[in-house]
Order: sequence, then C-alpha cells, then structure tokens
Amino acid sequence: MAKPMEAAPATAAVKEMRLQEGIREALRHEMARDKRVFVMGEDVAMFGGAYGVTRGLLQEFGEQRVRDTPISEAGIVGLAIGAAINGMRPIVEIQFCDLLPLCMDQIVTHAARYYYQTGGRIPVPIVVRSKFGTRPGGGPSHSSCNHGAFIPFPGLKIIAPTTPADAKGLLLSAIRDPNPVLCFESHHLYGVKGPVPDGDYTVPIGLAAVRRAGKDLTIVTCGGMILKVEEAAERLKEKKQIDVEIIDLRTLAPLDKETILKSVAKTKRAMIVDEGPIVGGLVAELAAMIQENLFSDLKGPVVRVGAHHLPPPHSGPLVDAMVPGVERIEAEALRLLGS
Amino acid sequence: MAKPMEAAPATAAVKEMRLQEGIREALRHEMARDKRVFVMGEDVAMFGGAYGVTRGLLQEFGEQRVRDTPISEAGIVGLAIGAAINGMRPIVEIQFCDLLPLCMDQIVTHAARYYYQTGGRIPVPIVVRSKFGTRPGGGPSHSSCNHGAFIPFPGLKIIAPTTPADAKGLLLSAIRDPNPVLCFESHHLYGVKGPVPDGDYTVPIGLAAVRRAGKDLTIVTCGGMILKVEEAAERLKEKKQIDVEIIDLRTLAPLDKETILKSVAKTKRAMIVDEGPIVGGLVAELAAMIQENLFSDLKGPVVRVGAHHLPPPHSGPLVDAMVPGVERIEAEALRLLGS
Amino acid sequence: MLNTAKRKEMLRMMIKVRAFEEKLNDLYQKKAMFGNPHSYRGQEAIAVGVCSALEKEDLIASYHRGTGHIVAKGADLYRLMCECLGKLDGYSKGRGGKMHMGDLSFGFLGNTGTVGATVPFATGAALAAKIRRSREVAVGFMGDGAMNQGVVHEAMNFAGLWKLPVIYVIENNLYAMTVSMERSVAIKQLAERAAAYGFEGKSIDGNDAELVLDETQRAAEKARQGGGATLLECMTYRWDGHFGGEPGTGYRAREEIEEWKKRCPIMGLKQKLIAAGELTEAEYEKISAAVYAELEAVAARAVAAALPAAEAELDSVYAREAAHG
Amino acid sequence: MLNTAKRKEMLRMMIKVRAFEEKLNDLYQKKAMFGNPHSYRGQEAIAVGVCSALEKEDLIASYHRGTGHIVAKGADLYRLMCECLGKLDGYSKGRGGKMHMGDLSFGFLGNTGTVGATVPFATGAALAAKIRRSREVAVGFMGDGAMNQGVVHEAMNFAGLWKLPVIYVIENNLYAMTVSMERSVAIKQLAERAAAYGFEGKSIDGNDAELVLDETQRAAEKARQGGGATLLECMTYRWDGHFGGEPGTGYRAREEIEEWKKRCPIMGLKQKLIAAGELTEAEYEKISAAVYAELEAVAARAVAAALPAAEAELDSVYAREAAHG
Ligand SMILES: Cc1ncc(C[n+]2csc(CCOP(=O)(O)OP(=O)(O)O)c2C)c(N)n1
Ligand SMILES: Cc1ncc(C[n+]2csc(CCOP(=O)(O)OP(=O)(O)O)c2C)c(N)n1
Ligand SMILES: [Mg+2]
Ligand SMILES: [Mg+2]
Repeated sequence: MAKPMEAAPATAAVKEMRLQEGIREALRHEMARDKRVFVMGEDVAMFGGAYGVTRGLLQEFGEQRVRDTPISEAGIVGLAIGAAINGMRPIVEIQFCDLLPLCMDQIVTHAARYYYQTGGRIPVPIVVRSKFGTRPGGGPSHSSCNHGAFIPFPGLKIIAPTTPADAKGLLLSAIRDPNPVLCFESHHLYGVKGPVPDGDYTVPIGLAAVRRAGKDLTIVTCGGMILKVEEAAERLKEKKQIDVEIIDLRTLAPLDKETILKSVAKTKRAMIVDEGPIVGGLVAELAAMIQENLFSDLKGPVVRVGAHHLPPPHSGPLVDAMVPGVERIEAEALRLLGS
Repeated sequence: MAKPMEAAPATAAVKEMRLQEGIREALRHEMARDKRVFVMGEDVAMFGGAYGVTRGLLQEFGEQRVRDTPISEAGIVGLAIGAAINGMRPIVEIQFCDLLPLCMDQIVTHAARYYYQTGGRIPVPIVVRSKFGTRPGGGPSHSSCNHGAFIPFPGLKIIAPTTPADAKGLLLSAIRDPNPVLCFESHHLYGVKGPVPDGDYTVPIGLAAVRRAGKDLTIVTCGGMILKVEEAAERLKEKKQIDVEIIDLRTLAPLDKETILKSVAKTKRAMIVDEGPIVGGLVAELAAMIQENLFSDLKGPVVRVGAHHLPPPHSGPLVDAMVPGVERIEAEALRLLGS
Repeated sequence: MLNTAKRKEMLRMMIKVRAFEEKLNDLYQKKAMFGNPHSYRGQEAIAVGVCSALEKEDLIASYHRGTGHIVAKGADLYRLMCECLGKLDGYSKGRGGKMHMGDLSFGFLGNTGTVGATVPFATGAALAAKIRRSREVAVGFMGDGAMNQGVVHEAMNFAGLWKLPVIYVIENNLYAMTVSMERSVAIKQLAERAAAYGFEGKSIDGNDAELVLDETQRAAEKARQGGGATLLECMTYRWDGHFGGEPGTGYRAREEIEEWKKRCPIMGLKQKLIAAGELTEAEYEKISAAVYAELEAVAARAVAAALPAAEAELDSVYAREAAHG
Repeated sequence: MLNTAKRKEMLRMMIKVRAFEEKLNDLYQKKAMFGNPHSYRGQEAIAVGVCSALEKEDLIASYHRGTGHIVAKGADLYRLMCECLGKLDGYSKGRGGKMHMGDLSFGFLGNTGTVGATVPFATGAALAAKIRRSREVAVGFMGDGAMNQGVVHEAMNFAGLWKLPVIYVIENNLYAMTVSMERSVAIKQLAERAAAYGFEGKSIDGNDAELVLDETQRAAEKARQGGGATLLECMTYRWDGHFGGEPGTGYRAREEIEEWKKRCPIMGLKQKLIAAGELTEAEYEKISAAVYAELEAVAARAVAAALPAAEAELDSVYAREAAHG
C-alpha cells in the first residue's frame, strides 16, 4: 500500500486549523475538483451543520450540491446510494452516530454489499459522516460510540481521524474511494487544532499511525481516546519510566494489522483503549486478532479498556465512571506490566 | 443462578418433536397461561409463519392475540415496545435476521436502553424471534448471520436454542424475562428432532451447555454450527484420539463466562466456531474474553473459525467456501493441537 | 364551554409549563445543568390543552421537546428538575436526562431524543388497550419534523389498519431545527397525511388551549368508542432557539418571531378570561407569582440535591424482577 | 395510438417475460436452481408497458419479483438465467442470484430481497439526474407491500419535496406474501398516498400493457419537463404462489385466481391485435413458438454453464479501481 503522507508535501504551505475545518477543507477541495461530489444532510446547508463542519459550502457551491434534508436518515443514505449508482459522489452527514441504526439496513445490507452482489459491476462510492463520543448531557440517544458495531459487516471502510491534517487527507481518500466509507468524527476532537497542508494530498485508508514510540507496551486506540492515552503515556513515563508505544488506528476497517502486529511483536504487551463498549466491538476484534497472531510473543494477555457496558448516561459522574479515563488507562497498564 | 432443567422433570411426559415445534410449544404454553402474551409479525397468523412456527396459534388464540402485520419491521418492534410498556408481553417474529437492521434503532437504542434510562421504572419485556443461517439460494439479503452484531449493545439478552427441549425452555424464560430478548433460530435446526417435556419448565438464560466432554480442546459454538462441530469432534476422536469438549452457548448475551472458562482452564486450548463473520462479532468477543482470563493457562492462541468476511452468496459453491465446514473445523483443531 | 375553574386551572398550568422552561434556561445559563434545554415556550397551549382533556389512566408519549408535556401530565417538578440537572433524585436517577424519562404513575410512557421513535410506543400502548379491552387512550406527541421518519409512517399505518385508540398530536412549530416546513415537505398541512392511513386528520390553532382541549376530547371519545385514531396538527411556534445556546434567529426572521409572540397562548386565555369577567389582572398576578415562587423553591432544592454516585449505577442495565410484578 | 410494430413487439416481450418464468420454474422443479423463483406470471403488462415507454438512458430499480422487469428492460437472457442458477456467467457471477443484480449497461440500477429497499435508489438516481441536469428518468418498481416500509415513505417525501424525475410503479397484486391489502392498509387505493408527498398518484389497470405504456410516457415526459414525480398504482395479480413451492392457494380463493387469469395481459393484447386485424392466430403461434424455443436454448446453455470456483471470490467485497473510472 502507498506510503501515507504524514506531513505536508515539502512544497505545500501549511495552515493552522481545527479538525472540524480540516474536514471542511477536504469537502471544499473535492467539490471544487469533482462536479460529482455533493453534500446532503439535516441542517448542513443554511445552518452549516449541527457542528459547523459544512459552514459556507452552500454559499460556495449552491443549493443543488449542498442540500438540507428532512429528518429521514434511512432515506438520506438510500438516496445517496442511488445517486452514487448513477454516477455521483454523495457525502452525507448523519448528525450523530446514535442515528446510524436508523439507516443501518441501507448501510450494511445494501451500500456495503452492492459491489459484491452485482458481481463487481456497481460500486457504491458514498461517504457517511457522523459524530461519536460520550459526554455529559448527551444521554442514551445522543452520546453513543457505536463505531465498533460496524466492523462485522463486510464491504464497509471505516475511518476515524484524530488530527486536522489526517481529517483532510482521510476524507479526500474516502471521497475518492469506490467503496462506501463511514467517517466517525469525535465530539472530543472537533476543536483540536493542528497544521493542515494546502492543496491536494491524501492519507491512505487502511494505514494506522504510530503517535508515540515506546518499547514496553503498545496501546492501540482511536478517536477521542487518543487524548487520554497520550496523557496516560506521559504519566507512565514520568512516574515509572515506562515507554508506551501509541498506535492511532485512523482506519477501523480494514484494520492495519501490519503496523499493529509489528509494534506488539516489539513491545510484547498490548492494550486496547476505546470509548466504545467493553463487550464486543472494536476492543474485542483487536484483542482476538493480536493474540491469534502473536500468542507466543506476548508476555501477558491483550488487555481491553473500554466503556462499561451501559447506555451512555446523562449525568456527569455517571459518564466519568463509564468512559475510560486517564487513571483507568494508567492503572490497567501498570497491572499488565505487573508493577 | 438457578440450575437449568436439562431434561424433563422426572414426572413430565416427553414428546418427540422438531425444534420448530418446541418453539411453538413455548408460545402455546405461555399464551394459555398468561393473557398478556400475544404474537405479531408478517404472515404469522393465517399462514402460520414463513417457517410454520406459529401454525395453529390463530385458531387457538384468536385474531386479537395472533396478528398478521404489514411489512413494517421497525413499526412492529416499536409497537411491541409500546405494548410492553403498557403491560403486555409481546412476541414478534422478524422473518429472518437480515431484516433486523431495519428495526435496529428500535431494538438497540430504545428497547434495550429503556429500563436503564427510566431509572429502572419501565422494563421492556419483549421477545424478538428471527431466523439466522447461511444457505445456498438465500443471497446477500436473505441469508445472514448477524447475531454477533448485537453483542456490543447493552441491555439486550440474546438466545440461540439448538435442541427442541432448549427451544421450549429458553423461549419460556425469554417470554417471562423482564428484558428485551432476541431469539435467533437456526435455519439449519428448525427440522432437528428431539424429546420435549410436557408442561412448564424453563431453561435459564445465561447458562451454556456442555454438549460433549473432552480433555484436549474446548470448542465453543452456537446455533446451526453445533452440527458441524459435533461431526468434527467425532472425526477427531476416531482418527486421532483427540477428545474435544463442546460448549453450546445457548445464550449469547450475557455470556456464561463461568462454564466457558471452567472448560478452557481444563483443556488449555480453545477454539470458537461460528457461522457469523470472522471479523468482529461473536468469535472476537469470546477469543478476547478467554485469553484475557486464562492467558497463562493457554497452550496456544484462542483460534477463531468463522465465515469468511463476505456477504452471504447465492451460489452453492460460494456458500460452501464461506461458511465453516467440518473439514475446516477439523483442520484448525489439528493446527491448534500442533498435530 | 368549560367552567371557570377548569379554564383557570389551564391558565395556571400553562404558566407553570412556561415558568419551568424559564427556570431551566436560567440554570442552564448558570451551567447548573448537563446538556441543553429544548425550550417549550410558545407551545404551552398544546401540552396543557391535550393533557387537560385526558383522564388519569390515559397515556402520553413525548419527544426531545418534552418538558412541557411532562409538566402538564402531572410530573413532580422537583424530580423533573433533578433529572434535567442529572441528580439522583431525578425520575431517571440522572441516567436519562429530560429527553429520556418515563413513569407510568402519571401516565407517561416516556420520551427519547430520537425524533419520531416514541410514536410507535404510543401506538403500541393503544394496541395493548385494544387487545385487553381497557379504556385508556394513548397520545403520541411529535414535532413537524417527525412526520418524515419512516417509523412514524409505519406506526400510523398500524393505527389506521387496526383502528387503535391513539391520538397523534403534531406540534407544528414550522421548523425542524433550522429547516422550515416548506423545505421538508411538499404539502401545505401535515394533517393531510392522515388520509394516507385511513383516519381523520385536522389542522388547528395550537395556541388556543381550549380549542386543543375540545379537539382532544372529541378524539379521545371517538377512540374509546372504537372509532380509532385521530391526527391533530397543532399550528404553533417555538419562541426560543432550538436548544439552549442556539438563538433561533439565524434561520427565522425576527418579524416572524415577534408576530408569533403576539399570539402568546397564555395571554390569549388570560384576555379571554378577563373579558368574560372570570379573572382580574390582580388575580392573574397572584397566580403567576405563586407559580414562579414554587419554581424558585423547586430549583433551589434541585440544585442542592446530590449527584448519583459514580460506581453505584454500573449494573443497572438489566431488569431483575419479573416485569409488572 | 401505437403502431402495429410496437404493439407486436410488446406482445412478443410479454411472451418472453412469461416464458422466462415458466422455464425458470421448470428448472426449479428439477432442482437445477439455488433458492426459489418469484413468478411474475400475470403481471407481464406492467414490466413491458413501463419499459416500452422508457428510453435507453432511463433507469429502473426492481425488487424480489424482478425477473420480469429485468427481461423487459433488455437483459441478456442467458446471463440472467445463469444468475438464477448461480453460475459464473451470471450477471453477478452467481454471488447475488436473481434478487441481487444490477447492470447499468441496460439501465438496471439493481434489485435486492429487502422489500422497499431499492425505492430510494431510484429516487437517488433521479436526484443525480436533477443535480447534473441530465435527461434520464428513474423508475422505482415495488409491490403493494412495500408501501408500508418506512424508507419508501422517506424516499417519496424527498421526491415530492425536490420534484425529482422519478416514477414510482406499484404493482398491486393484492397480496404481500399471504397478507391481503385489506389486512395491510386502511385505504382503498395505494395511489391515494401520493397526495401525502405532493405529487400525482393514479390507479390504473395493470394488465393493460398499452395503458401502462401511455401513463408511463406521460409521467416520464412530465419528469423530463421538471414536473417531478408520479406514482402509478398498477392493479394486477400474481398467478402463481408467492415463491416456488408455495401454491398460493392457502390464502387466496380459487375463484379469485381463476377470475384474474381470465384477464391475462397477453391474451388481452393478442385479442386486441387480432380484432384490429393486425395479427393472426398463426402469426401469434409463430411468435410464441420462437420465444419459447429461444428460452429452451438459453436454459440448456445455462444448465451446462460452470459454477463459480469456490475460493476465487473470497476477496471480491471491496471495489479496487476508482469508481466510474
Ligand atoms: C432521528 C433523528 N434525527 C435527527 C435528530 C437531530 N435533531 C434533534 S431535534 C431535530 C429537529 C426536530 O424537529 P421537530 O420534529 O419539528 O421538533 P421541534 O424541535 O421543532 O420541536 C433534529 C433534526 C434527532 N434527534 N433524531
Ligand atoms: C423488509 C422485508 N420484510 C419482509 C420480507 C419477507 N418478504 C419477502 S416478499 C414479501 C411480500 C412482499 O409483498 P409485495 O411487496 O406486495 O410484493 P409481491 O411479493 O406481492 O410482488 C415479504 C413479506 C422481505 N423480503 N423484506
Ligand atoms: Mg418543529
Ligand atoms: Mg403484492
């Protein structure tokens, strides 16, 4: 697979911006470049999206290509599939991932299977963007992390950018990908700032990033959890001289086994940290895959650190108890390292 | 947890019947016993269900309690939730599990979370029955095994009976359970015969069954795969004197960790065999959970044997290649045993 | 026509509904609540008109903009306020927040933040009544935007097909978040859709509490007689932004907002009562002051109430006892 | 009125559609196919009437009972038959079977076994045409049962709202599997639902191929002029069981079946042509014999064709090349 462009192309100028704007950059860039690309979703046009991601697109590209929709998630995705079959490159926004089960059938049974079931005749190049992340005040219908629930369904690609530069580069890859791509955008990261190269570059789908090099323990994570994992790694270094290697998946499907296994083969210890449920989902797949491949190298079990198996609660203390925090990550790491 | 009633209560008479009829026995028994119980679904009344499971119920219990519905899966489950909140015990049939994504939101975001999100005020005692199993001629929309996809969602109980006696006993537990229960009925097992005790007995939810005792290797499986696993176990015994212990999960959520871990602690080797996808889902959770708990006892990795990560194909040879067969199970077992 | 006592009680209840919203917004501004309020101000006549027409055993299902319905159906204000603030004394022990509640003790089937999702609950509750021949009627409240959700279509078709004792109340405040009705549907009135399901649909002034009560009573009577479902589209307007922190002016003209504020449901009923000599300004002030004072007390208690203990709730997801005893 | 050549071509195509069903059923009886056929016999006038009205670039989306549409839109019979039989030469290489296909080379957007699921595909294809101002019109075929699926409601609302160039063709054969229309909806005609979405709906005789063609042409013309969507409810009947092996007599009266068989769409057009002196019995026999002979040859080739190699397909799930080149 092509080498990812981790940084700006030497030539390109770099702008500092928030992750949210990195996504918008990708949409603007590709809409200008490719007439087939259009955006639709609830409140994405006049209002610029519930989180402002699509702000300004209506003014720049007009109402034919930037469309507010009725509250019809299954219809939105279904229309996107039809438009894609007929040659367009739709990008839809589903306001938050708790709503994905409403369009589950269209995504997993149709978009994801169409290329296969038409004998390779009809690809379905759609991008479904949605927000994930558990926070106080969201509650059981507004604050889920179901990104892992899509992994068992073949035919989907799933990305979760954590830096503004990756957000732009991964989105550009997603829009140009002939397959349906789900993009999970973390509530916790929309505001995070970072440098974003101008112009055209892509971050390939299917490639994880080593965010921190270390020899004692590999922590695999994705999305908003990266912030807590990085802090925990700092603390472990300061307090105990423990060198943690952090792998940011960036792509959840297909998984970058090569990068993950290479790291664990080196550190001999692996921990998966995810904001999603501790039962099933992403943490389970990663733990199972790693021990299957590196059983004899491992010095301890692959440890899963995920959200307690509850609906996302409304009240702050309940959310804090449910979602993995820096302390829990740190404690689990020490337990695994037997210190 | 109460001991399961594996066989007939000493007193009870026993009838030989098909699994399909075991389910019907449970429905009839409970509808006669509890006026709150009613059945609805597509073609379940006049026709007796696409697979004949509900045959005769309309004649016995009348059209108020046995209802044919329009083709509205989300509505069917949604109405069941509302009826349950208002004191009934609805049992709905979703014709096959490929259709569950159509009612995914009602099941995972609402039925499953209602008790929690109402502070324990409102339980939602519904049973959603559906068929799973991959077979030639079904194809991508009619032949899935998505039972594992529901495991990451808290608040659900999931059962998958494999014998007629269990079918009756588990269904009775499910109908009486205050929580939403998904019942996955295998296409491959509807016709399997076995003894079913008369009268009232339950098989508790949350208890796996050891179907075959062995010392060399534990194979954990569920649903229709039990047939292939039992055959593979026979062959391994005959050809290589290998004693396989077979655990039939019966309940997929919550998992019976106790029974599973006890067996693997003894055999020191574990293999998960499932008709569902090899990526994510049930096999991942079991592999991750077992290695997490028994890392130092294990003599080898927990091996996953599942369906190749494809949509269910239409053509026979493609289905045969995708779904784990006796040969593949046997070969994987030998590989794990290093012989 | 209604007697004075009933009319005054409706007026008092509308003030209560509004006072709750204003106090909650106040606490939100002070960062005392988790999440955002969805202000019900401007729509009070619907919740109060509908709930005043119902009997104790009747049931309602609500949605994200639900505090008005919950108050009008008879919730305890302290427990409701506690839930908004994520306190253990809340109806849902702080787990659900105001968008995720339910308590049959006052006929509240529940609400959720997923638009349209509870409409089948009201429908299914009505099915339960039909099957066991009990008297209760179920009301499904929803916003205009919910009419474009598939499951709402499916539920209404069931109601028409099986003649279920359910009343669908659309609170048409002309906008779904920032998207106006003209940009959501190609029809003039959402009530027209009832015909697609074979029951009666009617579009009425949702700011006239007495009219809403009358129509609800008719629909409930019909439902109890076995006449089946009714759809009531109540035309109204949300005074505030979609939720706390969103001014609601980016996609709505100030004139439009002002226009609608002139049609205040509370002022409307107040003037009627005064004109009819059933109420005096002084009396009104007294009622209003009492309600606002009550809210102050409720809020103070709720703010002081305890948050849930972090770990305590961790295995609260499965019901243990057999349902309904 | 249509010229003789066109009328004869429609007659020939209807015979072809029926002959395909009969041959497929024959192979099914002989256990030569995987899965079950969903016979289209009795509904031929709809597929042929609609597709005869369309132009080459127009698109159709189909459903489980799709073989009739696929043949009428111009599929290669051998590849279609191979797909039914799970052969590598099939349109989907045996992966999808007749319920899961799609090929833009003859304007076929695709079908699936999930009732109603492709209705938004036709709608979205029409949206693509609207956005890029291309001429094509999209047709969404569906059964009567599909009208109670949420996503169909959502899609039709989009079509009305955005005036999309789409035609919804409901093949109302009075039953959804075993459930009659009276037990599925509380309205007389499904066409009434178009009003809920703000476009024209019409209920017509679905066994009159020429009428279906006329109405489709009108709707397509309107769509191309920017007039938006049309719903055509074509009243018809399925002669056979819901699928192979299901006789279709457990829930339908024999008289009803016989009644409808008297209104055979093929015989209807044949008689018209003979009455008009445009066709003779002998000529008809010749056309029919030729079609059935063709099917025999196609079936023989398909039966002899190779099955897909087991392992070959195992990483066929992701598209590699950038979509559309
Ligand atoms: C199914 C679903 N889609 C989208 C959202 C995000 N959202 C929350 S409220 C809202 C607008 C609802 O409008 P309406 O139904 O008219 O109710 P109102 O807010 O006007 O009272 C939207 C789009 C949601 N909560 N649920
Ligand atoms: C969403 C969905 N629900 C249920 C089924 C099972 N099923 C297959 S065909 C059918 C009846 C369809 O009736 P209709 O839409 O009228 O089409 P017809 O078969 O009459 O042509 C049903 C219920 C399905 N395939 N998809
Ligand atoms: Mg609204
Ligand atoms: Mg039909």
